[in-house]
Amino acid sequence: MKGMTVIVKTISSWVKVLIILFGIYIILFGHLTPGGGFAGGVILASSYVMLMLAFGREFVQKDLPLSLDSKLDCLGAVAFAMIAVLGYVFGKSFFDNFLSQFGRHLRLISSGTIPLSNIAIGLKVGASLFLVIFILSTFRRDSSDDKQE
Amino acid sequence: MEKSILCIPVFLPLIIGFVMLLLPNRLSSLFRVLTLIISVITFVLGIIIFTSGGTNVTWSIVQLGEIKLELLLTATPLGNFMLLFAMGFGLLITLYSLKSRSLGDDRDNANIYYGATLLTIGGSAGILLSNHLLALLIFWEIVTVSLYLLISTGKDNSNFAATKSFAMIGASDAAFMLGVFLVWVCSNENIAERTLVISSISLPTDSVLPVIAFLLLLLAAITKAGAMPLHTWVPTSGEYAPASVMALLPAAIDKLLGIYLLLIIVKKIFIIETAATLNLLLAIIGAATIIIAVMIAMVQHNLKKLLSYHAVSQVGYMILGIATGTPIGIAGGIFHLVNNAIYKSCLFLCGGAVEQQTGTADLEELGGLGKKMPWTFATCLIAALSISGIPPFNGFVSKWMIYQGVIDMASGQAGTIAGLWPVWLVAAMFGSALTLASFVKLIHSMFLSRLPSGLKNTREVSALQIIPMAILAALCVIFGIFYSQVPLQKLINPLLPSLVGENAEYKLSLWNAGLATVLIAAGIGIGVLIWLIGRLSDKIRIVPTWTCGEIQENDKMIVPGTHFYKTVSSMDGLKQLYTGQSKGYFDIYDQGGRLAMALTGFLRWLHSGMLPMYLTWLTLGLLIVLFVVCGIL
Amino acid sequence: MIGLLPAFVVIPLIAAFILPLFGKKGKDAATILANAVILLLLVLAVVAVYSGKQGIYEIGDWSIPLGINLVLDGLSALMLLAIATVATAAMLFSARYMEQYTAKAKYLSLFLLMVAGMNGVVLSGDIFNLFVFLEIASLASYALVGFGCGHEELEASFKYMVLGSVGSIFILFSVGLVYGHTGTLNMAYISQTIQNNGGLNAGLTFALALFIVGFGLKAALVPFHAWLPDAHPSAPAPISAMLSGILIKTLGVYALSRVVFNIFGVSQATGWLIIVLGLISMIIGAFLAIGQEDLKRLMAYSSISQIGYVVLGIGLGAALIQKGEDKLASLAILGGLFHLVNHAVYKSLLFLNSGSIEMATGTRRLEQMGGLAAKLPYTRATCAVASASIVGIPPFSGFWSKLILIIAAILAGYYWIAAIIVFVSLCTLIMYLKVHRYVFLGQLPEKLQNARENKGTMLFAMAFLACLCILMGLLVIIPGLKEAVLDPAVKVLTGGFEYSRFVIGPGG
Amino acid sequence: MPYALCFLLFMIGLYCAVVKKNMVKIVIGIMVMEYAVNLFLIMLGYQAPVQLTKSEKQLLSTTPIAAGQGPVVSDETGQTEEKLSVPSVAPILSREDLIEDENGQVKISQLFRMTTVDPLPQALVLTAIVISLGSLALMISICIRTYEKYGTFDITEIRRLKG
Repeated sequence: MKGMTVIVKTISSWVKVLIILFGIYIILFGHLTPGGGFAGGVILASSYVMLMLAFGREFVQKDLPLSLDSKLDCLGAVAFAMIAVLGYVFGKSFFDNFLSQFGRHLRLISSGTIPLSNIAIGLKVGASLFLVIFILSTFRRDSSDDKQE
Repeated sequence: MEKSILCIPVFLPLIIGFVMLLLPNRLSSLFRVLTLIISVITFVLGIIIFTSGGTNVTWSIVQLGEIKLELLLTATPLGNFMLLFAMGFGLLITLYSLKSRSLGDDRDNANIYYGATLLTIGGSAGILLSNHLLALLIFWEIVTVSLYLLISTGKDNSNFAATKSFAMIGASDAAFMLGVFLVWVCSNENIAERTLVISSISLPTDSVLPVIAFLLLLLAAITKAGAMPLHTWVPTSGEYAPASVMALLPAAIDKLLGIYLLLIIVKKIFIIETAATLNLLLAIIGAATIIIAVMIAMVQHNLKKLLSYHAVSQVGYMILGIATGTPIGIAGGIFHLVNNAIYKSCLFLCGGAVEQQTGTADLEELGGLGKKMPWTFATCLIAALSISGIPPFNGFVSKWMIYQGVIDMASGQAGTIAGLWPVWLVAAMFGSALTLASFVKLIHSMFLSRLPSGLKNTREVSALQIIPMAILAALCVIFGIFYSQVPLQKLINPLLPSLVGENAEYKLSLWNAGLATVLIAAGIGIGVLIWLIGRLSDKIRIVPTWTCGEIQENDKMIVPGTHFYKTVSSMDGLKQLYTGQSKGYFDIYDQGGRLAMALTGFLRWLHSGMLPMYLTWLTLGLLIVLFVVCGIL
Repeated sequence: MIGLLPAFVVIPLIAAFILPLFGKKGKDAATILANAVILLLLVLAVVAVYSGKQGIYEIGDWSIPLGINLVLDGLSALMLLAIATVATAAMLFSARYMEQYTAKAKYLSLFLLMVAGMNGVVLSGDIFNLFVFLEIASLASYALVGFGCGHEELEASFKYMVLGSVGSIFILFSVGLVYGHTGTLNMAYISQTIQNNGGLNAGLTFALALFIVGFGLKAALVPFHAWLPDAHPSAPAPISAMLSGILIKTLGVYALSRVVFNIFGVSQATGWLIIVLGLISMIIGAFLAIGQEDLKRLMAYSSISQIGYVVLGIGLGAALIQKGEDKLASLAILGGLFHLVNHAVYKSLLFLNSGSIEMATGTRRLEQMGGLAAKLPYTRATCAVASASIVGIPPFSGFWSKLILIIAAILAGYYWIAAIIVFVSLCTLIMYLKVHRYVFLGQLPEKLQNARENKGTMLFAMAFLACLCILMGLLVIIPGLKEAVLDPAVKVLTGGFEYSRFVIGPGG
Repeated sequence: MPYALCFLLFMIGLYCAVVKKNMVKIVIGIMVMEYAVNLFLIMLGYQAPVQLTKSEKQLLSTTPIAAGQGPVVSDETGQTEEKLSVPSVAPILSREDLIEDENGQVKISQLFRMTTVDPLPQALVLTAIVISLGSLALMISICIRTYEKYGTFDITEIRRLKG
């Protein structure tokens, strides 16, 4: 895939940063404003999807290799589960909000583990959604069977 | 000790046999020794139980609702008697198979063969001793499974035979199970007092449920025993299974168990006298089995298949004897059961010996083996004469008793069954005659006739295999000559009161065996004398047959005994029946299979792989569920 | 024990996401890790059953009905044990078997996801979470069915997925209806609300019907079964074992009985509906199985037939509870649940056997095999044990559960149900005779002269399950075992609304 | 009435899944069903707008999340906020259900519940969407793989497995 015209490429490479920033914002402020890990993750993924459309798959591959992407995916999930387990270790039970005494209300640092979970979810969703779209786009008729019977 | 004497013959073989099934084949010599030891032990215990009786063993296994499953081992006279023979046959067959190579590749199947043999021994001991119908059912199924395992050790098509046997007997087991529970339901009005203990059930057969229960149990009994119309597994397995297996199970123990169950249901669980139709049904089954099976047997060319059809035919006598309901008839039936087990086992062992030494069981390929295998010939001849009911051998006595039972019945009771007594008598006697006819052919084709050149090197089987055959043949003679002193007085008469009540006296009409034997021996002696005189005169000239100068191969000159019987099978009327029979038109297994396959085919056609169709089912199912759940509520 | 409840879900979940990190090089390490996780689950499950503790776990320390809770009672403990047992065997088996596929780490990961999902379904005390976990398990199973990526695998996976998704949507719809009518998602509180309102209204009845269809589809009851004979044979053998052995029971039968007994409460109509569904499944599954020429397809149809037994027992229990015959009802449910556990063990063993056969011969067609008894002695022995169990040969486990079902039917006066049970049992006998006849007995074809048994973990897995088959027959005989393992589970179902009092506590 | 529309949408989806032969259309049908159910869930939580008095507006000026904080919450003044105790039934209150305390004031939690839509269905729908996203991705990828193998999207021609 060769990608689109120069205009599209240039603009999308600028906009990319903004979108990513916006995604990160949505993730980080998930506990204060509408949004959160899932929505932010989708936005993160969409930035790379846009790049993929503009520059072609190969370019994105260089930027974010599939193996790294799937590792990020797993890491997000593991991190989320780990936060739950940490609740058991430091608090009373699984998913216990053991950090809730830190920070102040309606500030960025508040709500204990919820922002942490949001970050993990954002990572997971962003990585896996991009993975899904990327993989779906690579299917082609007559592609050789990479899995054996 | 008193109690364990009943447990050991049941559980020792079962446990060891089961473990043996799971052990690798390499230990086959260990298996032989173990099987031998255990079968000796069980036989000895069988004798002890028979002579001294035993106490009861009760072990409550589990209580499911109101139904209690408990292991009740009780030594009843009938059970003891059957146990003695079952254990005896187990021992004999073990002896025979120690040396027999006929069970296919020994290395592959030793564990299954010997393990299943032990399971059979233990299972039949359990059936004969248990006094609880559910426990009996469990042992019954164990014997069924071991039959399957034993048949499957054979070569070639034994898989088909094993499958068919298991499927048919399994079907009858299913009927048995339903019957058992129906018996429980009928056993008492009051749920708390319902029971499955055999000795405390006595059901009149005057309403629908007990009759259905009776028929279901009858189905199980006659399938195991191999009577018409559920006999078809016997010939199929007879054709493909190893001879020793056939001698052990279908010929001996399965008959024993089937007839045992029949006796129990007819004489203990149900009061059958109140329903004459059931008795008539039994008699019809008996008579039909005798005639039809022997007619089929006559035209068989396969040694083992022929023997199997005879095994079926003989069951008819036993059932007929029991159906008469007279003491002498029942005694005759039981005696015939024992006799049949003896000579039929002997015949199967002889057949197995011949097949093992020659490699074929086709009568047309055999011949002239009398000189090569004299011991086999002698034992086979005795057994064949016994089965054909030739005095002074045992088959004659028991058949004679059954004839008498039929005649007694005519004078003793009224009803259709008694009124039809000539039919039963003719069937029994005609069947006996046809048996003789087919054994003449068998003996001729195997042992007399001309020796095919391919069998020149045939040798006699080893002594270990001859011993069981010889013992069985000797028993044929002993039971025939001293019928009154040994089997009837000592074994059968004592158990009659438990079956037909105190009034169990019967008179055996005149048949002086001693005199007859002397006369027959004298006749034979004179014949031998004449033959010797002829030899002495030395004027007989023996030359080869004149063949007009043509050199005829030996094999072309053989006249097998089978040819004559081809005329029977090509008679009009019979011919169609025979072809139908050989195509399996009368085989319930085949017909059932066809029906099931048609139904399956339709269902498979419905599952056409169309996703929209599946989704439609889903939607329709949803609608139905909705209507049911919402509509009724 | 109660404090460890989330471990049943979290441990496999974490492991499932760690495994792909190993990549292709760390295949062995991944295998070992996955096996260790499953073994750990087995230990935990045994402890859960053995300790006999029951209770609820409030996640995040949020009290119900605000928070999500996990509930461990007799039924859940039994299911946990069954899941862990089958998963242990299947996992051990895959250690060797899955070498023939390339993406083993992904397979292990999906496997663990499925286990996590099933454990979650069993433990969840919240109807929506039950749905979520059910979807996790289902999605993992869709992917695993299509794992081979051949023609048939993909086709089966697609059909499975379409039907399964429709079923899931029904369940979700039903969850929505229940929430709309009761205002809570906690199963105990739903049940309480229904009791307080004095029964079901039209909306809840509609929800119940949708639940029955949705869970019935997951349980592959006729006429919602069409996906099963495609999906189960197409999956790799250990996955077939998991699907047939435990997935249809957890997602279908467990969820169905939980919903019907503990949440909505039984009624004559639902009881008989379930009985009829069970009977139809038994008969049609059995007939279809007899005609099959494909080994695994035969076994799949037999699963439908066997799940019919389980459902029949449970439906009979429901109908009898409604009639007020509690003792009989508990007998019927005991039969159903015991059959469920038994079937989990022997059907998974049979599928593992089929995997072993397929690996040795390279085919699943019955007519292309024969005489393998000599070549695969251990497979044959274990297969014989499993077949004997499924057919119901006396000392083996299957006999006892069928016996209990028959006795329950007889005692309840439904002789025709007993007759059908016996008849289907006979059909089962015939289909497994067919398997043995074509696979193990008879002539060895030329092509298969070099067939070799696979030793090692595969053999060990099969032997493990075969031993269980034999030992489980003792479960009813040896006093004390039944009381410890099966009776608590039965009590949960016969207790009906006791569940809500148990979860909410005496004060609620 | 909206529920009926929702049901209609569900039926359209079911019809599409049952009748259409193209695999992709079947997937679309299933997704339509899925969204019909999601719509239904969202509508469950719908709350008609309520007119509030000024004092009530004041009371609700804090963010909903702060008001609905969990068990251990302390606000800036260090006082413990009242716990939001939700009864098991009917989370949404109407004005008739309000209980005033001795000062003639309604509690904040009651007000909150009166003025906001039920948030739980939204959480459910979010979860359901995530799940349907996963199953959609899997379904589509299997569709594509199947197309690679069979060369067709017609489900009636993809029937190697039958009988």
